[in-house]
Amino acid sequence: MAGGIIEYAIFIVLLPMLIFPVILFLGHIFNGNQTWVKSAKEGGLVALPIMVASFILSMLVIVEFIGNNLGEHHIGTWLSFGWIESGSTIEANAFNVGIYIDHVTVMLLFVASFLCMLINIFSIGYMNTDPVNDNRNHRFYAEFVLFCSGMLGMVLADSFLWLFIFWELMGLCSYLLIGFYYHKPSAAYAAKKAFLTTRVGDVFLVIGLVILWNLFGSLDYAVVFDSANIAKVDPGQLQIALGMMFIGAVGKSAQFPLHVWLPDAMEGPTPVSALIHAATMVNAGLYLVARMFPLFGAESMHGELVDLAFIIATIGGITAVMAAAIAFVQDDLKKVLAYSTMSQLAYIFTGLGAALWLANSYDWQEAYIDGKKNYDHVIVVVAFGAALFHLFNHAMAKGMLFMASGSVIHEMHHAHHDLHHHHDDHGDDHGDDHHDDHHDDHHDDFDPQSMSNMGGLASKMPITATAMLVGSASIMGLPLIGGFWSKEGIIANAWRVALEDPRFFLPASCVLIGAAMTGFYMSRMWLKTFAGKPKSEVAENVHEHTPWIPIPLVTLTFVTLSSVILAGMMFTKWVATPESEYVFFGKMGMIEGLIYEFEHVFVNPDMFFFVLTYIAIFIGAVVGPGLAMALYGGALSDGEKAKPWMQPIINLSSRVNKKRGFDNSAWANSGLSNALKERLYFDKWYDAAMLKLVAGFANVSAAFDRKVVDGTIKTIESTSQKLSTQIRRLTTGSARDYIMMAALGVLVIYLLLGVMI
Amino acid sequence: MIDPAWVSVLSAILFTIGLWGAFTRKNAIIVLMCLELILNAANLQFVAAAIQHGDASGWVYAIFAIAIAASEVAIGLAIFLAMYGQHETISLDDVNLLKN
Amino acid sequence: MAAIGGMSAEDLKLLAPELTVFVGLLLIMIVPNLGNGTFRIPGTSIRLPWFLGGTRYKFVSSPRLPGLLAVLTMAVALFQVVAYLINSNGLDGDVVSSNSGIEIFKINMFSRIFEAIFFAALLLAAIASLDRLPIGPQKSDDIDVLFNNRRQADFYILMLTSALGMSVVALAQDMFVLFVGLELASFSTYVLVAFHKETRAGSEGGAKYFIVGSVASAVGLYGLSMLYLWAGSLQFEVLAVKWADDGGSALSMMALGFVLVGFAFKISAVPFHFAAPDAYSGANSPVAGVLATASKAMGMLGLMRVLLIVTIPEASGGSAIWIGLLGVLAAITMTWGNIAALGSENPKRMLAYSSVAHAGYMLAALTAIGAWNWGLAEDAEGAMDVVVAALLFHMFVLVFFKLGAFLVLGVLEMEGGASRLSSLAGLGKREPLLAVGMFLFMISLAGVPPMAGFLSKLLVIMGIVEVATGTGSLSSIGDAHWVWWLALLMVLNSAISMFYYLRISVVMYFHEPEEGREGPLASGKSIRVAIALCAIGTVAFGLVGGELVEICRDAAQSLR
Amino acid sequence: MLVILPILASIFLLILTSRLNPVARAKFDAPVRMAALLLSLGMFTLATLMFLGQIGGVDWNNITFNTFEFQESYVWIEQLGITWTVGVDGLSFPMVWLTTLLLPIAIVATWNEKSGATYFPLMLMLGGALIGVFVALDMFMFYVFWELTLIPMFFMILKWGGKDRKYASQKFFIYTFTASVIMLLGLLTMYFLMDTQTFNMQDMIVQAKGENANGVWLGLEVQKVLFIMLMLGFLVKLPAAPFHTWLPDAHVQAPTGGSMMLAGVMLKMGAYGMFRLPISLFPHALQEFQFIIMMIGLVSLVWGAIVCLGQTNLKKMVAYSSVSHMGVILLGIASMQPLGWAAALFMMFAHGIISPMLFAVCGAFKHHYHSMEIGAMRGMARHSPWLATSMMFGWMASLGLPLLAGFVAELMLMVAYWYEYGWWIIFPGLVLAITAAYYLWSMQRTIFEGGEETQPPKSLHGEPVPDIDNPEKLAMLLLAAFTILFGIMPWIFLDMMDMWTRSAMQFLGLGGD
Repeated sequence: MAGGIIEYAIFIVLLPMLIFPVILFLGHIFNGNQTWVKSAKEGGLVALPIMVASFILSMLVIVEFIGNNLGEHHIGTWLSFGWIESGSTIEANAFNVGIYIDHVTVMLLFVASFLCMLINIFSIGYMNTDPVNDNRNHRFYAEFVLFCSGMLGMVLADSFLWLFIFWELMGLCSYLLIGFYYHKPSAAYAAKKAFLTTRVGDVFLVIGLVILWNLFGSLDYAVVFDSANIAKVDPGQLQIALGMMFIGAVGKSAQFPLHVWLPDAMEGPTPVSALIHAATMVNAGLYLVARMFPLFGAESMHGELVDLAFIIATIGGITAVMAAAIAFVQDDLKKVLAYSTMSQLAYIFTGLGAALWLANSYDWQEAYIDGKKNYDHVIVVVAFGAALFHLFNHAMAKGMLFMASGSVIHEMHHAHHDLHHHHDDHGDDHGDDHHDDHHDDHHDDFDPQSMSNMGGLASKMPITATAMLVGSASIMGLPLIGGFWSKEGIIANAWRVALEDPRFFLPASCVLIGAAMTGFYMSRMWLKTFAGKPKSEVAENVHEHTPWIPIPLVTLTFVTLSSVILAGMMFTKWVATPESEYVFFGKMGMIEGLIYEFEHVFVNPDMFFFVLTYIAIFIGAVVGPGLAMALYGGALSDGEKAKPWMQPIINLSSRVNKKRGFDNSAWANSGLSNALKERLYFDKWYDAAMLKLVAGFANVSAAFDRKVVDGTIKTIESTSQKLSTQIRRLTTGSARDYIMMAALGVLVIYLLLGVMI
Repeated sequence: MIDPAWVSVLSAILFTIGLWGAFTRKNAIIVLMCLELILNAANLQFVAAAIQHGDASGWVYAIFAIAIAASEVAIGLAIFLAMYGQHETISLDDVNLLKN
Repeated sequence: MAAIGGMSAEDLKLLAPELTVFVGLLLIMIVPNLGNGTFRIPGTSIRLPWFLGGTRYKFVSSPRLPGLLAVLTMAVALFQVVAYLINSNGLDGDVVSSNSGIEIFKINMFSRIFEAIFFAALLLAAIASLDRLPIGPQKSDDIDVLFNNRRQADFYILMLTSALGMSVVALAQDMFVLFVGLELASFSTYVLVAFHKETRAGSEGGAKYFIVGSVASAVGLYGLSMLYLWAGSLQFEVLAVKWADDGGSALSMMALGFVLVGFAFKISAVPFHFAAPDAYSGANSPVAGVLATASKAMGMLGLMRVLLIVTIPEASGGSAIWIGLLGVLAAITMTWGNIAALGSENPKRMLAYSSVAHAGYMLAALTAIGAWNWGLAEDAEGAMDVVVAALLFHMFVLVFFKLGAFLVLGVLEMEGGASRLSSLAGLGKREPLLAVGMFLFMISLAGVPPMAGFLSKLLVIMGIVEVATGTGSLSSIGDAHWVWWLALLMVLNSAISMFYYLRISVVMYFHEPEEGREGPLASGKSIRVAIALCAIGTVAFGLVGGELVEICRDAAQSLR
Repeated sequence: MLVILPILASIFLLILTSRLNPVARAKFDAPVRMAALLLSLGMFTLATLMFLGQIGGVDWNNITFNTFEFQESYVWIEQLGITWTVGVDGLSFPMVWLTTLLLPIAIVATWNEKSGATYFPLMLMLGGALIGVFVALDMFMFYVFWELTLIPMFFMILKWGGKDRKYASQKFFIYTFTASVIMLLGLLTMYFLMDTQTFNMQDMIVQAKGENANGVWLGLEVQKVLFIMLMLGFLVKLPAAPFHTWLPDAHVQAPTGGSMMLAGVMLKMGAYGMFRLPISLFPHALQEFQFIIMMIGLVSLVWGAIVCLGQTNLKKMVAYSSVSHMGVILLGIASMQPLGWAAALFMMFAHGIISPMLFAVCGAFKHHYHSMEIGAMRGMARHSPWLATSMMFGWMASLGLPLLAGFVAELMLMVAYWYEYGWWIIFPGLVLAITAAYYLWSMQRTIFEGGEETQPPKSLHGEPVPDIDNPEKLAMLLLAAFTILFGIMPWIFLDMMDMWTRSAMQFLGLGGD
């Protein structure tokens, strides 16, 4: 057991958790106090140091891990209990608590703590000028830190149980934050929907965990991942357990068919969308599936779990295409990003599915067999690494995209407010009276999130536009930027599996088509927002003003761009290799690293994969954006000029649009388009099912309970009351009748005595 | 001497008539008379049994029973009188204020 | 010592409580009539003061005097009885017999505990009636009508005669003596019920009670005559011997049936109970309370004498011949009573039906005794004692809560009637203590711990179950004696009874008082004292009923 | 001590105040309330000190089945062999502690209840009787206290209840009374079937064990019948479907303090009784009925949850959720695993902390908005943030959010349940989702929404909307704090429960091979 910094790793989780009540109560006490509002930013500045501390601590842990390979830290037993009857494999009788650190943990720990910190900074800029929630933002920060604690806890947990516990904690915070604008019915609805949908998945996750516990007698990674233990387990049961857990992941990561909550979740404040619904929480599902890797990779499970791997990949494939298609028609900036998130997560699922399939089918455990390099090993490592790398890239890029969109929305909102402010005669800006009037503004038709109100912002919001551009490029997989390094690996490996297992053609084709679709909708979004002429008065008056927002945007832009360095550091291999000898700054240098990457992804010895890879790159980077440009491209207004690195793109789009532009109204009015606008009717059907079936059934049940179950009792009561009246009617009041009854009684007595004798 | 069994039969007949009358007649006085019939049936039986068993206590019982019957009639008449005072009838069927 | 008639002075000593009652009776007759009346020696004009009649002395003309005398008498008698119960440790009683050797009275714990029940009930009723005797539901302004002490004297004389009659029943060792006592008590109660002859209800209730009751006792007497015809004696000892010899003959069975009818009326078992609700609602509340407790105990006593002494088989003889009959009667009675009480709108009638139900419980216990040596329980006689003791205990504590409930209604009667449930409305606000008392009586009647009613019902059920489980080795519950099902029926009936007992509480606490009946009730100090005594008894015997149980056990043993 | 003191005090206070006329009695409200609070706090301190080992120095985690601490025995009714025997073990002590905890909290939560001079003594009496049930080791004493709890509760519903209190209080009383008399008959029958007749539970259990060693004690048929009779009483109290309909009525009508005690502790009497009597005495019958108990539990669980979904009355919904949660206890019992039993015990405890909070919230809701309808009041988060927060917390705790007390029990149950019944686990799983559905649905319509300008409900008649007052806040905070405490550190009581269940299993010869 390693000592040192890992002893303190628990504070990464505890610090935010402990600050949660502090902010809540401080906020309650100082609500409306100017010092609190202005200087402490209603708690934002209380939360920030904590998040920074958490990040620093995380970095220390990460650095220590890379140096010394920390492993796990057992803190103690949480619950212990008796378990007399035991199956063959059950020995333990406790739930433990501890910290577990390996490559995957470290990767996600960095993502989580880094983004939490950045988004905290972003929120200070975004929330404090959020007029809707004057003096209520401490609630936001409190819930925010609690969420961070949940996320970090989930990452650091040393068992599936604690993973689940923090997972639920995140779910709660997600619920609270989506419903942050609680007074809006749509937000309330969205919050409920998010919690319920993920809850459905969670139920299965719990069942999966329970089955897993019954198989292993523990949920600790150390026990579950021990190949000696795995060898004792029945593969069929294990597959069921993992399948159940996967349903939980589907819910959390918004995959088909539990995806409906994510777009609605955009009702929350934008920092929340950025952090929870793009960068961190939705990755939890992926993380869970990635955590199953050792089980799939175990020798004793060889070939037994391929069905599950197929299911994972297929769910991913379907969602990828579906979400991308829906993203085509979305007008709301954040909704586009939401569907994009869904689609990209689906990519990762497909990648993980493929990697798990490979791990389960190949003899990959040894890196070298008889001194020769084991290519199976390399393939598996690259496949798994690609998926995780994409997770990393996507988190960074999507976090940034959301923040950028937040920036746009924020400024749009402000510009709108300013415009209207000129028309109104309200002098006081801060009074409560005004507060109420303010809401009237929101009731007008203006929607700061609608892309039809934007356009031409590239020159007005240069930082934002740049960040958006880089982020989009990363998602699309433009060469050398961000996702490029990981996406192709996913596609290639999906096809690799498809060649061996024909069922995989479905997900493999999906991700390939998805690449083109991604290119289209991301470009469409950027062009509609930043290129062309402003489509509304408001858009003309937009400009960036708070300093808090650009900081994270710039930072993340650089991180995204620096993927190439990570790729060079053989991130892919490092993150996926369970053996410890692969340390981060490997024996090979940067260039060698890149070569490694190329060697295994881009210069595939197999001709099929070689061609495939470049087709993918081509359709993703050229076909998709090209179509988007043809439809939505356009030059900026006269006199406006974007930054030099964006101007060529705008010009190009303008040219493509002029030359190749075509009318797509036939498509736009087609049934399919409408169906996509209606999100393929999933929400409608789910709502209908809930309202008609479940609610109907519940009402019938309640009525049944009242009328029949309770009614039985009441009937007994009323019947006996009636009987009572009947019986008392025999007491006629006439003494003659009484005597007659007595005489009859005498007869009865004799009858009975006679019977007795 | 008459067989005591016949006395028992007689008393049984008296008893039956008395009981029958008690719940078929409406007039309280007649019911009272029927009551006397029952009591007398008992007395007859006591006496007959005393003779049969050669035991004197039967006679004593009968005499006591006669006394009891007398006081019973006295009380009964008094109560019926009171009833008549209030209800102005001694028909048992018509006195049915209290019922159910 | 000189013997008076067949009785020695020793006997007189033994009969002290009864003699006390007798003396008290005489006193009530004489004392209120004391005055300056003179007696002229015939033929002369010399007038000798003989203190009867004439202008009555002031202190003797107090309307309270007869009541006080009666209370005093009853208290002294009760004290003597209780003292006997506490001090007596011998199980063999003392027999008072005639010169010819006929046993007349037997004084033992069994008879004494019944006397205690009678005296306690009558004492409480007497205390309750002390303040004044309501003439009827309508208030009368005529103070003379209300406080006429002659009328008071009549009332208490009747009470004391019924006490005397009841104690004769308790002591009797001869069926006929028992019957005479029964009639004495009955006649008194007939008149007591009809005491409100100025009201329609009073006279009607009295008439019905009288007519049905006397027919029943006449039938009983006819049964006695048949029994005498069969056995040649009405002595319990003789009868028991004869029964063991020739119990199954047609004559004896017929006799038994008729005799049962007589007693069944007294305990108001179905279908002989019909007059009871009418009588209860016609009589004033303390009297109704006496009917439901003392009078019922008297009937029960008769049943026990007949069924347990005469017709119980010896240990080897299996079950008594009548258990089937009694079981059916018990089941019908308790169910009928409870169901009838369910919907009753008149609290007094409701209590009457509840009293029918209690008769059913007691009959169930008796049935169990009939099965006492079923399955040759290891300690069959012990089991029998348990049930008998439970019965005694039940009847004893019943005095407190049943009578208490009637007395609460009595307080309301002073105000102008308690014949509707709504007359209880708002009692919780008007008279919190009275309402609490009523609530205690109600839940005690229903058998909720820790009230005496619970302990008594528990004992009864325990007794039944003990008998039913026999030796304690059953392979299934179906192997238990069927009286076990009576116990089940009994607990279910308790649950049903909860409905109407709670209804009273709900009315007291939930409903608004009727118009014109908002304020506190008329004071009625003495009746409140009686209610308080009842309440204390109800709670005390529930919490620490051990001593009483012990006494009841001894009494039960002395029955053997 | 803990039993008799509050009862005596309450009787004293009641008598003291009942002599006064209403006006003068009103003056006594405050002192009586204070006395009740101090007394209950004293009880809580005592229980806590007992737990901490300051009094008695007991090693709680090593109390095995059928051994008791703080055992005291006095003769009560000698002639019947009835004794006053008390003692606590790992099964009863958590419940005793819980009762002493809830009592002051309930008093605080209903600080401003009208007619306090009567109300608070009744509360004390209820608390005393409840503790009496839990500590009683004599069957007679157990039954006496069992019924005694009905009386104060009956009056609390009757006097302080809602509109239909008359019906509800009677139903409550009669329902539970009916079941308990049947139980009583079962107890008595058992009593006479024993070789050595005793009311002492401890001796009874030992005897049963001894007899069971040579075949089935009393014979299987008899055991089964007695088991049913005993269980019936406890099932109604629990309550399990289909005997549950008294609960919603009682809860909806009961005053807040009554509801808190009813849901918090009184329902647990049923579960406690099951463990203490039928299960401890008739393990063979338990094995026979294992599946049936499971089905009853499952039906309660699922049915309660579905009916919740169809409720529009906030308190009724919470009441049905209690039915649903109590089903979990039955499932735990039926799992026949020490873990499942421990889960059931912990569920009793956790629900005992959470549900009072739920009812406190409902009570505050009713108190402040004069309505119980879900949807009558929206946007609570704006004008009543405290109430909204409490509600959110309570609801979340009840739906089994991790790190709150309820989760531990549910998790343990699921583990044990899967082990015994496999895919039946779908149903409890389903219920987890349904539970979330009805809670969220109700929150959506109360805490959330309401537009930017909240419309106060019509029932307020245009008065300003108040948030909860300080005593209520205090009560909610305390409950929330304990919910978190036992969510994070369940071992505080779980260890002793676990020891109890494990040793019980061993002692009874169940489950272990």
